Amino acid sequence: MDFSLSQDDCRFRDEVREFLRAELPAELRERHRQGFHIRDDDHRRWTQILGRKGWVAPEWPREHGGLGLTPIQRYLFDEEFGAADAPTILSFGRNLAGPLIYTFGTPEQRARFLPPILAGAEFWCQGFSEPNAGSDLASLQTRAEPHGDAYVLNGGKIWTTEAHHADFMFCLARTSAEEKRQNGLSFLLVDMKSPGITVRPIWSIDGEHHLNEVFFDDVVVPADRRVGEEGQAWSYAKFVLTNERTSAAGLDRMKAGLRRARRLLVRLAPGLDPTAVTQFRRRLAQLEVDTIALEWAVLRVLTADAREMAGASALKLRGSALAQRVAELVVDLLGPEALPQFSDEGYPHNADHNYGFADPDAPGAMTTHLYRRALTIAGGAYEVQRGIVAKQMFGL
Amino acid sequence: MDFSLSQDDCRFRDEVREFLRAELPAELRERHRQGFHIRDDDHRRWTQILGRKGWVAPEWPREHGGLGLTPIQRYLFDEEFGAADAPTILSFGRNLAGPLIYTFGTPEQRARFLPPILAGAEFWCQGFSEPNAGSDLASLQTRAEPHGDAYVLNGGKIWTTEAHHADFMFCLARTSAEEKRQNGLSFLLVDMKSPGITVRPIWSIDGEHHLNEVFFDDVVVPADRRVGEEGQAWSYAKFVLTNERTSAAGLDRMKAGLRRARRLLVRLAPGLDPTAVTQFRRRLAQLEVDTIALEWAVLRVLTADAREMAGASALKLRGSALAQRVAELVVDLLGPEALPQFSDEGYPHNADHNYGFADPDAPGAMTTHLYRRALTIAGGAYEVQRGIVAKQMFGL
Amino acid sequence: MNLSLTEEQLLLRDSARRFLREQYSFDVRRQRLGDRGMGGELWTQFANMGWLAMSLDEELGGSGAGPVEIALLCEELGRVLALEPFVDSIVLAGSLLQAMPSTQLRDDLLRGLGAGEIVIAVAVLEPGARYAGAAGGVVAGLTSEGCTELTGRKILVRGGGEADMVIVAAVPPEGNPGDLGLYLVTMHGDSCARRTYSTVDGCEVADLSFDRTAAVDLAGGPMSAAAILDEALDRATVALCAEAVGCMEAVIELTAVHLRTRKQFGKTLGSFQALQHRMAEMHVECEYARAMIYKGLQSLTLPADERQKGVSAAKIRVCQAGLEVGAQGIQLHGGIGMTEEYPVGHYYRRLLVIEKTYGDLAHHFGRFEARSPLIEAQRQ
Amino acid sequence: MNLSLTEEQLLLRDSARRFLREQYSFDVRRQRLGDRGMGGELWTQFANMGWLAMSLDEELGGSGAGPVEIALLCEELGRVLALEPFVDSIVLAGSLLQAMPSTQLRDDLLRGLGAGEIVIAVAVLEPGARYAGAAGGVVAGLTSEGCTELTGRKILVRGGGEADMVIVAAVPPEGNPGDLGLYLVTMHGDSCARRTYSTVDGCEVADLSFDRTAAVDLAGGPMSAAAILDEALDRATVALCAEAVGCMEAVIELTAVHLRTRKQFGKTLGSFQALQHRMAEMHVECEYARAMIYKGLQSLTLPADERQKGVSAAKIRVCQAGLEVGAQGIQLHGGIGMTEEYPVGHYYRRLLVIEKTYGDLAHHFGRFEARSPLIEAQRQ
Repeated sequence: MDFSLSQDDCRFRDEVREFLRAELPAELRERHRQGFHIRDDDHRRWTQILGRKGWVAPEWPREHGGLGLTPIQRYLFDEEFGAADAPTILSFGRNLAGPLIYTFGTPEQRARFLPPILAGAEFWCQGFSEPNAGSDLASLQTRAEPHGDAYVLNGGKIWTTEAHHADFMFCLARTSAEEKRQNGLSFLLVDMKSPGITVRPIWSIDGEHHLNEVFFDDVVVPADRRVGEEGQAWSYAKFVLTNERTSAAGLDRMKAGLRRARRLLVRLAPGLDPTAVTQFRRRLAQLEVDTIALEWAVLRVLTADAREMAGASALKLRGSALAQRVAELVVDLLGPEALPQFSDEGYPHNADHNYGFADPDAPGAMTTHLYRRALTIAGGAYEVQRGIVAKQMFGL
Repeated sequence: MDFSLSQDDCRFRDEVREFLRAELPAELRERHRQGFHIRDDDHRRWTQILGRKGWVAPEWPREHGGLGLTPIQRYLFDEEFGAADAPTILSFGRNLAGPLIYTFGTPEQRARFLPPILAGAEFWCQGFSEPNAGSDLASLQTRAEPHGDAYVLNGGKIWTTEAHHADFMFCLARTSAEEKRQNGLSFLLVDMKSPGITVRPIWSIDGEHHLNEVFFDDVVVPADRRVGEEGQAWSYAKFVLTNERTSAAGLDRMKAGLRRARRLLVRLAPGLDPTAVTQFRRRLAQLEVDTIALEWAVLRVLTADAREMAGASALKLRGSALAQRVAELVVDLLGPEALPQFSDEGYPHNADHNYGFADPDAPGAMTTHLYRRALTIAGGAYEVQRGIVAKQMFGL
Repeated sequence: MNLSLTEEQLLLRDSARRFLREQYSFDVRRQRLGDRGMGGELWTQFANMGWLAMSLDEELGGSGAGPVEIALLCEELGRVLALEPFVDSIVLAGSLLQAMPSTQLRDDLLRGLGAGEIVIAVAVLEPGARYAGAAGGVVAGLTSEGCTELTGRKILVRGGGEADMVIVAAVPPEGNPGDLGLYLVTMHGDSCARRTYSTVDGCEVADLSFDRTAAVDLAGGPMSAAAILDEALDRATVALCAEAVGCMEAVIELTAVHLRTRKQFGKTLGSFQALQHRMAEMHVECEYARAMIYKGLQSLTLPADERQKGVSAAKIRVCQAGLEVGAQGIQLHGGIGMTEEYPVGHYYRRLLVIEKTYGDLAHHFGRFEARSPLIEAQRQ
Repeated sequence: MNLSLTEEQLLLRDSARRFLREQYSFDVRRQRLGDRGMGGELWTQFANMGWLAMSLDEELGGSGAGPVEIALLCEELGRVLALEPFVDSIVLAGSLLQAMPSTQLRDDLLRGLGAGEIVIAVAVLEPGARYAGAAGGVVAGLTSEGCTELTGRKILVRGGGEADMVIVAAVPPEGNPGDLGLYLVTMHGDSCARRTYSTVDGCEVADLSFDRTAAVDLAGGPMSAAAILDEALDRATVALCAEAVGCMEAVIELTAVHLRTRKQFGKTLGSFQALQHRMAEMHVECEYARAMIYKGLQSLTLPADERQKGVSAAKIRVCQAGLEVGAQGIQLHGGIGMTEEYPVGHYYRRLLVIEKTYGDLAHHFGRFEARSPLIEAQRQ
């Protein structure tokens, strides 16, 4: 057992830190620190900056254009992003589409799709959930019928984050009507500019537009855009999702939230009732302790033979609830000044929306709190994760 | 809507208060205040004191020997007992056997059994749970087979509180093998001195003996000791249990616990870290607030047409968990000094066990904490109560 | 003691529920989110229903109803998420004025308020002062002619955007921060700069900047202005708690329907035991919140110290239940619960705002504890 | 960084688990609850297994193992609820002595400790002083000949009933309450009055009353006695946390078996979703507690401030998990879980005692917060 970082790892960490200090645009940092989602143009710009350094997906294997980071290096890389309030790259290309394609795709698919992800030139969205499926992916109904050298796609997806900005979707579709449930699903790489695709915005309760409903109406997808074998997508999806299990913990998000809460508490303490300070301090301490536990659970998954652990589910269960509690603490620290509907678009550029009274930490705090309600729903609801743990660990 | 007490009610309350001040033996009060269970001899003595005043079951109808208290008067009566640290009368005779017998029993049964309950001359235990039934009473298997003018009882009961002291048991037994589940059960009044009854003590985790296993081996119960009709006991049991729904809240127990916690916190505060005082104070405040909510939920059930409320279950769910949290707070306030295994028998009479160092509030605190784990198990476990609420309120 | 509702009270509740169900559907509300403001048709209808004058004496055009009736109505307003500032403008402003000695001005204001002819807002909060009403953010001064004028800024004034009058808590002339007076400002073009915006629940609020703005000192009765404000806020708090219970009821109803109809993994959601239990917990939470409304109402009949303690206890327990029920409502709905187009998230946001209105949990815990000091417990 | 166990560590864990499973069944333990004390056969076997000397240097008869090996062993001791005061007598007393400069006395004590030939207890707690080790309850004085003697009372001394030696924290001669020295008392007939009793987990403790009892001052190295005690307590705390994780594992195992076999309402308990989810939560809690053992072990390699903060964080999180897992274990067992004859309640009681040993939650939260003061957060 070794608790220290190797010299190589320290050097790498310092390099990331220095790069972010030098290259992260200040206004992007500030928006991210406030808790607003990254805007599409900012995301493209930032991804391209990282692309030039080769750091869009540094954990990818070298033969596919990554740096082949060790798990602990990737952990350090992400940690530095969090500490610098640097937006992370959206995971759809980096963590899902990329690994899917380099693991199961053809050489042609790799050549076509991997470089633009790494360069920040093309962006992806994920086509999993459907209106009648929720957490039950096995009941997907979007159909892809073979038609000559192509599939014809009909049906729809829902809760599709960033579909309105994405260039491609990796889409789970039913290619066989005979087989039931999880069998008969295939992965298709769908060009979002294809005729027959309609993207309808879904405004969420934070007052923002991240989510979409996507409709397929006779969308033609060339057969060579199918990843791997027909009908095998369920196992590919499980592999890919497992691959990013430690990011389900959302450790960097948590640490950034704790820094924000601490900063606020320090600043507000003089004006607060002393017992309130003591109470907030204790809530913060509890969350700090819980975050340390999450961090060491992640480190254990990364570096130890932790076969007993129901991996992703355990991390996601605690990580998602913890992120909600951190966001709630920030809002509670702000008190009534957290209540205005701060406009994402308006802040901080539009003076008309720049509420003069507001605490400098107020914008984005409530938005974050509200949007994080989704953390225990999306990607397999809390209830589903508990069921997975009970089944994996105890056969119940 | 009227929030005040009538003059009659105030007078009655004052009378109870004065009686308890004058008649409650000091050492009994002290033992009860510490949280130890009442001893059998103390219980008999105290019940007889109350019996002389006619106050063993003052809420019983006048024609059956009670005072016919209104619900709010009964509430005040119990409240005064709590406030005076007076042990309450065990509920088996007062709340269960008595109402069962005066509602469904024959005139002969009433004449035979009610007066000794009211005089504190005979005590009862409840024969519901069985080794393989737990919270699922419908699966009871103890059989009572008709044999001439009697039933022959075979089987056994478990978790039978005070069976080792009781004179009689009201026992749910299966009188028909043909009917399934809740049908075919009858109520028998079983003399605990009957040949064929064996009582085995079950020591519980607080180091005490309250619980027992009771075995029936060809126990003869005269047919005229069956209450009501054969096979109808399930509906009688439900009626009787509903009858005491507000006592499931355990309000007086909670208030006594809060007084104890407050007393401790006041006394210990000077020696504690100020942040610890603030934290304990907040835990106490939360419990005080929750107890107020419980109290007004009880008052609502008692005096309003609260048909929406899933009555007993809602009160029991919150009341039991709250009582656990109160006991835990008392233990936490005591810190390491709560840890010794204080002997019930030894305290405070046996100097050898009178740990010189201990905080005067320490004995009984841990015992109470441990025994209260049973509150969310006994009488329909927490999980069962939630199921009842979901079914009653939402048909789920 | 009797906690049953009278026939009249049941009638009020049922007629309010029927009216609002018909007139204030979720679609109507969504439209109103667009065209902000309360001066419209619905406010007039509220007046016609007699709601605005409800608690006024008969000679002021009211029916002399009390806090129980107010709570019943507020629960129904919560059930439909009404955007109108009923609690702020009618309960809070009304209670303030009613607590003052009768004068021509006061009686005219109350009559106008009850008739829906004038809108009165109450300005308490100041930047960086949390819930303190007179932290020094607005101070009153005297002109050389002896007239009162206000200078400073108030924030998050519900209904402040279109109020005709605003009652402002401020530090009195020569006073220190913490000293509190109540002042009436008539709003017109140059009274003060006002900026309106909405809070996350879609309700409209305003920031008001006074700069030597003419005002009328409302003090002068046997009670201090601070005591008047404190009691009026307690009345408003109980009404707000009732509104929260209405929100919770609506969330529970929506969620139960969802669980009964929505299928997943081949079964209705309602057949999953874990979700049944969650539903049961939501119901029980709401029942305890409802019990706390009774405690709050009873507290309004008690002396100040006991009143404050009881109302804070009610606010704490109701808001804790509200946050839990609202969050679970979203959780049990899954994705749809996260959307703007579905009601459950709107209820959650309203419950979030309610928790931070008239004092948040931290504030009320502090207030509760201060009124229940740590001294050796005596038999009450 | 690498959190995998080495082959040797796995071997240690497996052999300990096998040995204890065979030698320390629940029935054996129940017998031992009757005939109290650790001087018996099992303690000798612990010595023969090399456990008592494990962390000593080779020249003292040990194998130079570190906190990781100690934690592995303690987890196994927790799994069987071993009654022996391994953590107090070996980890705490051993660490205290090891931190002191080598002298003949110290080396002899360590050798004897490791061989199981002498039993050493550590006396820290005083009546009414919570976790303070030198609140003034025991003070050291000097005789006219310059010899040290102790007067006062210590409580809840684990293993104190049969200890040959006791290391006592006390206020030094001429010191003030809070100043701390460490003193060695050799126990014989008239050293001090000792009264033994058990805590609710069945472990034996003693109160010790000193009255001008002869003692040896153990100070004298570069570290202060307070710093030595603090670090030794942190080592013992991490070991105790590992014991707690062993308890939790055992509770979870028992509960899973119960859910798989016990039937109610015509189905096995394990088929009820609500209970499955509870079981999942217990597992996840235990996994996070286990993660905190790694944090605790890492903290022991850090400078004092960081060590204290990390160990307190570990103690907090592990104990919170332990109380939750223990209570749920009883709940899921139902009635049988409440009985003395079934193991799950014994685990719960041990977990309760662990929470209040070497500082309870309140103590460690205070310590954690004090080492992470509220100043503007800097990039670490």
